[in-house]
Amino acid sequence: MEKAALVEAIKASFPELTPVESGGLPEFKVSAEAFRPLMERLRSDPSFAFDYPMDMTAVDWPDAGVITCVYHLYSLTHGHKLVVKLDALRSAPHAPTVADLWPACDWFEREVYDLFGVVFDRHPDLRRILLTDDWVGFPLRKDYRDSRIAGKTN
Amino acid sequence: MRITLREFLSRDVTQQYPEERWMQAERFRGRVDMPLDPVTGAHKCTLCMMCVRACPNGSLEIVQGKGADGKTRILEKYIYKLSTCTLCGLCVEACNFDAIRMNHDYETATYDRQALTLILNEPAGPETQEEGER
Amino acid sequence: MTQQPASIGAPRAPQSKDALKTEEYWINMGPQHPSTHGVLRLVLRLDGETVLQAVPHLGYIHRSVERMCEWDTYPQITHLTDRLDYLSAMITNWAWVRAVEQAMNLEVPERGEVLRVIVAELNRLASHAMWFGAYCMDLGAASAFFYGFREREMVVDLFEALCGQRLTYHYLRIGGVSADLTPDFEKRVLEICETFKRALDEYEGLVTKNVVFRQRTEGIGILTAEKALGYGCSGPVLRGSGVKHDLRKDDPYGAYGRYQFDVPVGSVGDCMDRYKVRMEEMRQSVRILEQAIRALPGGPVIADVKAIRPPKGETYTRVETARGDMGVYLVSQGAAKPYRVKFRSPCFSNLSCFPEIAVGWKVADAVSILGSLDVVIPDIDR
Amino acid sequence: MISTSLIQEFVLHPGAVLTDTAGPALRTALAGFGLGEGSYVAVVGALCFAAMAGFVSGMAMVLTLAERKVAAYFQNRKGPNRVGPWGLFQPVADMLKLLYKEDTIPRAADKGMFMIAPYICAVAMFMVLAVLPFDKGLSVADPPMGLLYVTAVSGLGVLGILMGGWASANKYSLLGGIRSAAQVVSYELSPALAALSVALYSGTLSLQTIVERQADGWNLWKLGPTGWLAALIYLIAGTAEINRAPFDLPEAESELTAGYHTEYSGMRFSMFQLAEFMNMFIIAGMTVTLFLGGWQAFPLLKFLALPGWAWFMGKTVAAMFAIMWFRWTFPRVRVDQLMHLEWKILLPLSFLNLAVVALWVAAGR
Repeated sequence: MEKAALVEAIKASFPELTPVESGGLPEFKVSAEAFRPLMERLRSDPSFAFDYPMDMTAVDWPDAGVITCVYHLYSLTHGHKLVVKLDALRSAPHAPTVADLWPACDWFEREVYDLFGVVFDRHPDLRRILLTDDWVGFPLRKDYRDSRIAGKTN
Repeated sequence: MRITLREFLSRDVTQQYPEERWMQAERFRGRVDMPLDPVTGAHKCTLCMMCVRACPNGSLEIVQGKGADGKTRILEKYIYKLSTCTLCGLCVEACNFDAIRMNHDYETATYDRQALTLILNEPAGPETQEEGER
Repeated sequence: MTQQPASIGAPRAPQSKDALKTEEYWINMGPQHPSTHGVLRLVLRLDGETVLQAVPHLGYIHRSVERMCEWDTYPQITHLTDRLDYLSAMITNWAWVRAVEQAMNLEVPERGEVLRVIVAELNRLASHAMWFGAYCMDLGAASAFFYGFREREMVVDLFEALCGQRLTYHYLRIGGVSADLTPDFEKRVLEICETFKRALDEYEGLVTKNVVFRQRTEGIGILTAEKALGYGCSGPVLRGSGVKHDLRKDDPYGAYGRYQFDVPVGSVGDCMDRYKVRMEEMRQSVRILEQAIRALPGGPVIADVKAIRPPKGETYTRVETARGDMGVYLVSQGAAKPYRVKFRSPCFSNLSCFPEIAVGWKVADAVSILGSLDVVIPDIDR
Repeated sequence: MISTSLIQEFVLHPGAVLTDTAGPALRTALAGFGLGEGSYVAVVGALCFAAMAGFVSGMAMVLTLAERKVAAYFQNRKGPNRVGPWGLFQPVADMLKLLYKEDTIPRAADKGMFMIAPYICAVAMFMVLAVLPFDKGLSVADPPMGLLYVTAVSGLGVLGILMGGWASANKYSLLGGIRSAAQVVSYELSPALAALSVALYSGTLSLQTIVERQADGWNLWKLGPTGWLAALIYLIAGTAEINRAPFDLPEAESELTAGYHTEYSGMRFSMFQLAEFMNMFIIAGMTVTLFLGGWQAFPLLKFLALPGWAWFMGKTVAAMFAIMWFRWTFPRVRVDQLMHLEWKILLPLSFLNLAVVALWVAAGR
């Protein structure tokens, strides 16, 4: 259904959520407590039917001291997309897992853990997926420095 | 079975490499190379550094020197590191003076790494092909 | 070998008391293995020949392209995307270029859009021809590999004439394409279409109707529609399981709206369905190419855009590559370089369903299933 | 004493010349030295082994080149053409390479078995080759129960493969070895039964007499449809017995890298290759002997008056081309499908075929 209708429908069942005003896809920033119930609702409720996890990644905001986990969801039946964002403190980044709702997120979350260091609670098999198990540091964080990278570092 | 027999009898499509050479297409992007301007006989590079900025892999470097009259800047060395170049062609696009181009040289393997760092602006330049036989 | 935690895996069949005492053992399929199409390491727990558990290890070719994007300016990143899914480099270029155009809502001239469609479909043909060869080689029919490559060679030669490279094309630019068509381009494309039609019939006869091939693919590695969606599979893998989802139709972009083509869909979701979907897709690509070549609009091929500096904000765009939908999540702070870029790789999710659907099958089937998923490893590791 | 007519006679009927003139001449020469019958047998044995070794190495070199050339033309490419004209010296180059290449033995390998394995394969192959009737009387030995001997000995080859697979201490080789054990053992049955139906029809087990009995027409036609079925079963099961595609599971490139001979290199690897190529020659030779009239001439082309062994070699080359043709057309079968094909399809068929032939023979043709 249309972006505005979707935003209204979600706000109806989750009044405390405030949609983020941006030109692109409908977006919600969610607190850690409200995250799981929202995701379960989005997954199971036939009016939303977000059955296809398009993408799940993270963005590091060092000056805001936070790592934002970004979930892009898509519903094949209705054809609408939704962005859900969850902030995790940079000092000890934690986020609830959704691997049980969408098996694809199992590997997405492992990649975010591997490159950003966000620990996903109750994740079935949280291990590094791309780097070697004994790798030190999280490369995609803005403050990651590695002497071996020749030339450019910023 | 019938089909493989038909293939067995049809002519083969392979090319005997060292003897039969593949004629590259006109726009083939081989190694970056700085030809001599047929009119003036010199290089067309004006040290505007556009190509150095456009290169995503930092494989271009320009060493500037003093001209005969001590003031004008002239091109001392146009260093091209083929080892880090990904042949993307952005430098040639960025150059407004058509000073560099990508020639048809694809056999650029060498035995030592130093030979991959080429100085493009020597008059002869490393076996640059003449303007005609591009 | 560290004991692998069994996230997904079947326990061994219960041993009856007087049965032959057998042990299970771990076997390393990769990173150097003829049928992993690259540096993918699959650790298999076998009981005899049956796979009880598969644990993929990725990252052998991880170059952190996403970090490199934070160092380069927007135009410079386009050539990086060639190296992601190198078999459909044109389409991965398009994914990146489309993201930046959407961020700057830049208008691409009509001829540029049509050229992109033509080049993307040609690339899909070449990629599926390569996959066909590799899949037959995985199953043992080595000569079909050469037939697949013979067809692919025609498309690659055409790309060389068009943009100068045979694999890492870097042909698309932000705002359009880098060069207009060569004079004999249309003739060669029609030639390719004819050859592919004849070649596809030949492949059908040689492989599809072959009893041994059907035995090795039918009913093997069943991926149900619900599981495929859950694992985020896309492209021929998802369509093989019966889900009619093709971005060129469901999330239309570029000039695809002008052309009639249908989306082949499998039924059961086994290797044969995925095989048939890809073969049918080749035919559809030929159909699109014929329609596109006959109605080539004139005009410029690239919008003249001076400073490429998307405003502050973020976009998420998707494109249908030969292996599935490739998404680009672009976060920009208004600078000349992007703040954060995430490439959603189709092969990453297509492979994530492998540990579940490979359980219970023989080693030879694991090879067949992996081949039918058609994964490209640099696209997984990025 | 060696007149040109003798040589010309030797070319035309080598078998007869050997038994009538050369044999007695050798016996008298030995008697001259006071050596009895025992030494005569020893000398003949040595000579035969030398002849066979020469033939085998020559044939192996030709076959390696032929296999690669035929494979290449099936795949629209040229095959080896760099070493010598049309790649003729390629086998020599391969041989030299294999001779000079270092014979690596994996550290964890079971040394004894690792070293013996390839030679067992080669020995098995030599033993079967001894019985093949190249021409009338031209086979090293012609035991009265030749067919039984062939079926029994060809099972020996699998020992070498199994030992090779087990000894190289590599999981993939082990898998390859075990697979080949299951495959060769189970694919002994149907070719034996198919050959039995031929033996039943021609009334003897000795290969030479089987071929002689086909003078008035090949078994393929004389046996009618059962002949066709038996020939087909023999060829299919034979290809499986020598681990060649589409049943090449023991050395499946795309699954087990190179199966049982992954860890082998140098001389030992060439032994395995030698055994594999000669096995192909043997299966082709046996099919020709049993069904296509061995060294009998084509009934229609009798006027060509070619020597017997030329007919035999010609037909065997054709049969080998068919075996190679299988390889480059069909994908590989899976292990359980392989077993299913043998036990549930080929075996019942060959039993049925045998029964029909038995009834037909009993009813007196």
